[in-house]
Amino acid sequence: MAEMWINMGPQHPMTHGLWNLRIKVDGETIVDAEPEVGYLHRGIEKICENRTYTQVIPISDRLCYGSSMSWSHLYCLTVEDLMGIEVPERAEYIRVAVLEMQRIASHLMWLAAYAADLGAMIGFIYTMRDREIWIDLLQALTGSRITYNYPRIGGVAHDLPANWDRDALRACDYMDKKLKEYEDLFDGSKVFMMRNEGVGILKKEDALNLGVTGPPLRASGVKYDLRKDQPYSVYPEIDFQPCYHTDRDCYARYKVRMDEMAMSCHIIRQAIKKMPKGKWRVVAPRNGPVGTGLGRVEDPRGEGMMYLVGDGTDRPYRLKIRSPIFVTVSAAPKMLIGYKVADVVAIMGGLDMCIGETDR
Amino acid sequence: MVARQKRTMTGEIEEAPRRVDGQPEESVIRHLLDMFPSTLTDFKKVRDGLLRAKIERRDLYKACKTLRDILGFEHLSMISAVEYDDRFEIVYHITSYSKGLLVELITTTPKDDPSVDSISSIWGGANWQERESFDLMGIKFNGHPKLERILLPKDYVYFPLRKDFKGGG
Amino acid sequence: MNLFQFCYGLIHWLVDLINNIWYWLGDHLPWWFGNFFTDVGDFARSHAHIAVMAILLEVLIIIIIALINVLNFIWLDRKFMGRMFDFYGPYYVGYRIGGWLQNLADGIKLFVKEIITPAKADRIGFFLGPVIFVGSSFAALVTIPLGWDFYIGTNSGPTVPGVYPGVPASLLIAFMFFAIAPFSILISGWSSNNKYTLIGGMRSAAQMMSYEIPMLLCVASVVLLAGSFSFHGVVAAQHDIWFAIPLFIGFIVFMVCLVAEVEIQPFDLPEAEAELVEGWTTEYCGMRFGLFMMTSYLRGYIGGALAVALFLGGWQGPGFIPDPIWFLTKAYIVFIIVEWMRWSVPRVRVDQILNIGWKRLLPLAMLNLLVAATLKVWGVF
Amino acid sequence: MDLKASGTDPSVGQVIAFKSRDFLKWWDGVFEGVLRRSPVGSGVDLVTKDFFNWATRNSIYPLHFGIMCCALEMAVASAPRFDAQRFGVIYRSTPRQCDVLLVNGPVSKKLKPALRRLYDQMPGPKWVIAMGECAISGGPFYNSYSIVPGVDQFIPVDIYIPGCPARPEALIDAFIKLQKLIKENKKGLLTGK
Repeated sequence: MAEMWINMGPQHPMTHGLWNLRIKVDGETIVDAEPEVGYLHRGIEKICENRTYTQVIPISDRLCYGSSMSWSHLYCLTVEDLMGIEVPERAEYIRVAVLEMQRIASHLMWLAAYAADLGAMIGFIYTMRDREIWIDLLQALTGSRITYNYPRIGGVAHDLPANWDRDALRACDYMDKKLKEYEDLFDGSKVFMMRNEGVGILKKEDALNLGVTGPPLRASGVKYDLRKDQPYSVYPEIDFQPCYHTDRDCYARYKVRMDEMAMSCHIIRQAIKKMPKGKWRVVAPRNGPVGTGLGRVEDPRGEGMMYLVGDGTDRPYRLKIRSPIFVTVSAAPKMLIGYKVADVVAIMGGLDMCIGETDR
Repeated sequence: MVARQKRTMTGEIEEAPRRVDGQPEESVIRHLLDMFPSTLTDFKKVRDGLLRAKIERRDLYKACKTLRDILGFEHLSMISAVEYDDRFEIVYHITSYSKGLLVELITTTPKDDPSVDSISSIWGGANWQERESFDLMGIKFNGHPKLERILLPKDYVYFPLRKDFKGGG
Repeated sequence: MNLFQFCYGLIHWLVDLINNIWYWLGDHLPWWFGNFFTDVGDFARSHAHIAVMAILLEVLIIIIIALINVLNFIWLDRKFMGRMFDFYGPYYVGYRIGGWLQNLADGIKLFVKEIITPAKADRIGFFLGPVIFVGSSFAALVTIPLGWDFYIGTNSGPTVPGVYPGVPASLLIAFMFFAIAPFSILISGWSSNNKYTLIGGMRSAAQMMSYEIPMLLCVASVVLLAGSFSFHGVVAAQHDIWFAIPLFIGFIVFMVCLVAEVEIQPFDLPEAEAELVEGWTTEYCGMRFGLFMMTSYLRGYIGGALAVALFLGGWQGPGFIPDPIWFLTKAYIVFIIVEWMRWSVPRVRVDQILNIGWKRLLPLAMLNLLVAATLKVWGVF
Repeated sequence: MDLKASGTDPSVGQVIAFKSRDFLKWWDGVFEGVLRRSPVGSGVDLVTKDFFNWATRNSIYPLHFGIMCCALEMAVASAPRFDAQRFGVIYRSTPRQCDVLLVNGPVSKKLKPALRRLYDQMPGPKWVIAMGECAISGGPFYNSYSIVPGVDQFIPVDIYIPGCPARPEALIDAFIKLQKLIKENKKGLLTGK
């Protein structure tokens, strides 16, 4: 068969969102690849310039539908950096607990999509079932299932509801049990291992050069976690280890995320236990100063960054958002070339695409 | 980030082991100032782990090459283009994993000639970010392998993030 | 009384009933007109006419049973999947009978839908694909007997020792028709003029090539032990012990090959949903797609029936249960096990499936054949 | 015959195909269309109308097409907790086998032609559900430079689900509303009445 280009997207079960992967195949082997994004470009950076600082928070929620909490948190972090606001300690702990919950929910969402991609429908169903527990907790806290609008500039919107911490601890215990079950379900499956091991190898040098961050970077053997190495919020006071793996393939990415889920449960327990009493919010000024602010967090998908320029009014002058997946997906050809068409789903699924933040 | 600085100074936080020399910022500053004495200005340590410097655009490529090859900054985090009344600023956030540092390099271009050298041959991760800056802000990156629109349709004619574009938001 | 005798008797009774009219007309009309009706009656009473009609009736009965089974299978599949997945499966359509009407609704809806032929498709191939697929599957179906007396055949008299009733060499015919379907998949995949369907068709051809051989080797071992190419002979040879027990390796290999042949989950590469949108059915819509869907389950039914007949003792069981019911029960159990595998295992890759076929299953099938030959030489069977 | 108009040398296959189409046209004019317009057609419709309508409304296949936040809720709706499969809702990946186009997010100007094409590829009868504020009116991005404010600008929409994002219950409710809609607009297959 001669070489031919195949368009996978914008509507394709592999994409989990709106993007287009053009692959050139020789028979079943990929010889060239070219991702194409932008189908969900909403101009969020322009919209933010015409909103006040507070009004941007709901918009930043809609940046990434997989983990909206971490993006609104990142935005609040950036504005606090610009304004020089000190956040009450209780708010920081609440934020950490909630962020880790969001991370678990996001990784479960990823696992569901990944399992469905590989054909194991049962993985999709079980992970979606357990994701509901975390969604319920977040819903009890914020009243919404996906876009929470919970962090505020200078704290969080409101205090924890009654018995929420008890439920969160119970959910952690439940999750520990379920993680073992997933391990049996996936690691114990010969076919799953066949599909993952040795597929989509991304060398350490390539990963560094191409700007890959987050779990794919840590799966390539770089032990770098912003929560540990450039700590923000109260992460320095919490005992945890960044999860990494040296196999560099799809299985390593899967394993890193599984370990991160267990680690997140660990962090939630600590955050809830260490949470002090007190205020959960300070009132932020309406107008920001002239200057720049920089926020940097470890999103579930990688390094999320925001660069904010204030001009003294109540609106951001310029808000630049660094999306981890936008950079990571540009490294896709490096991983795809030389593998089979069927490996596209494993490799691209292993990156955890979230088009909302990619296209902005 | 007042709060965070205070906490790191008073709390019983262990410093990351790779930061034992205490002054990785100083060595970076010294090295860069030695290399580019005239074009590198306004060097400033904003807070622990964050440096800021301005560099003229003719030395940008060389400075980036120095940062990666000699000083060990492996990762280009972000390229942001900001439009001011009289100039464009292109801000490069460059990370060193081994030193735990973040350098903010700011390059200025005049309004009528928004172009800088492309650094996508140094960091492959810069490729798409430069395309994005070209797409939304209209900055031209000289020597970029494929400088065309990425987020917007190919036949779009405006640069929407410029301030004179009133098209929405 | 076997199925043919039953059909023959039924047709005979019907013909006699209607012949009353012809003969009455022949008696009461003038001869130049009435003789015609008498001739019609005589022709209708002739053995040739009744036998042909009886065979057609047999085919109709077998196909109706198969279609009811397909509806049951789809329902069972979805219900079983639902229970595995912590939900109900189809529930509200046909509420009283556990959502059984859902498949009927799906089928009727697909019947009502518009049928589109893509502008650049090869029209003849696009049309012939479903026809060959459905036709060959039904042709394979009608050779499989559901019981000692429940089959399509004509030899109604006492059988000669050593000659079994039913279609001669029915085993070979069944496998021949069963193996045609991948060609129709290739035809429809190519003529849809779509890259996904093309890849799906190619995969299907490759898969068939590599799995047909071990499967037929297993069948050969069964045939060797039974000494007959007829389903009746194979089942009769399992009177003492099921072939699944001495030929355990062969049974496993056969089941794996069967799953690959009917394209069920771990080996459903031609319609791999994640990478090839819907595989080779991507461009098909309306009832053509419905036929594909129905026939793929029908092939599941055929596969279960083949496994039961070849390895699991066919219809032999406790005497008080009628043969067909016993046979179908076993086929259902085989199908459920296949579905169980389907919903819990990820999909393998195309190079891996070929590896499994050529490097694992083929040697195992050879080994199995060796075992069968040894047993035969020792005189165990 | 438009064989010459196509410009290429017609193969045997094409000739037969064109002939079969012409035959169908002739058959329609001579027999089928006559029957359809006669009382026979309306009689058949009267008998089968309810049956076909029952089947159509009880078997809804939406297109597996995720755009933004609501796509997650679409996935959750088919997961155990909300379980849209009870109503016979199965997601198909190709537009050729779908009845419902579920637009669950903002439609950018880059996506607009692709979405319109997806809609055109679906066989009739087909329906469109606009899920979430973004699909209804553009939502929080209504005045953005790259968003089409509402999918009904270029595709006819049957059901609107408000919510940002709409909850899975709302999606299931929309399917039930769609069933009611189909039941109300009962049409015969032959006469179209």
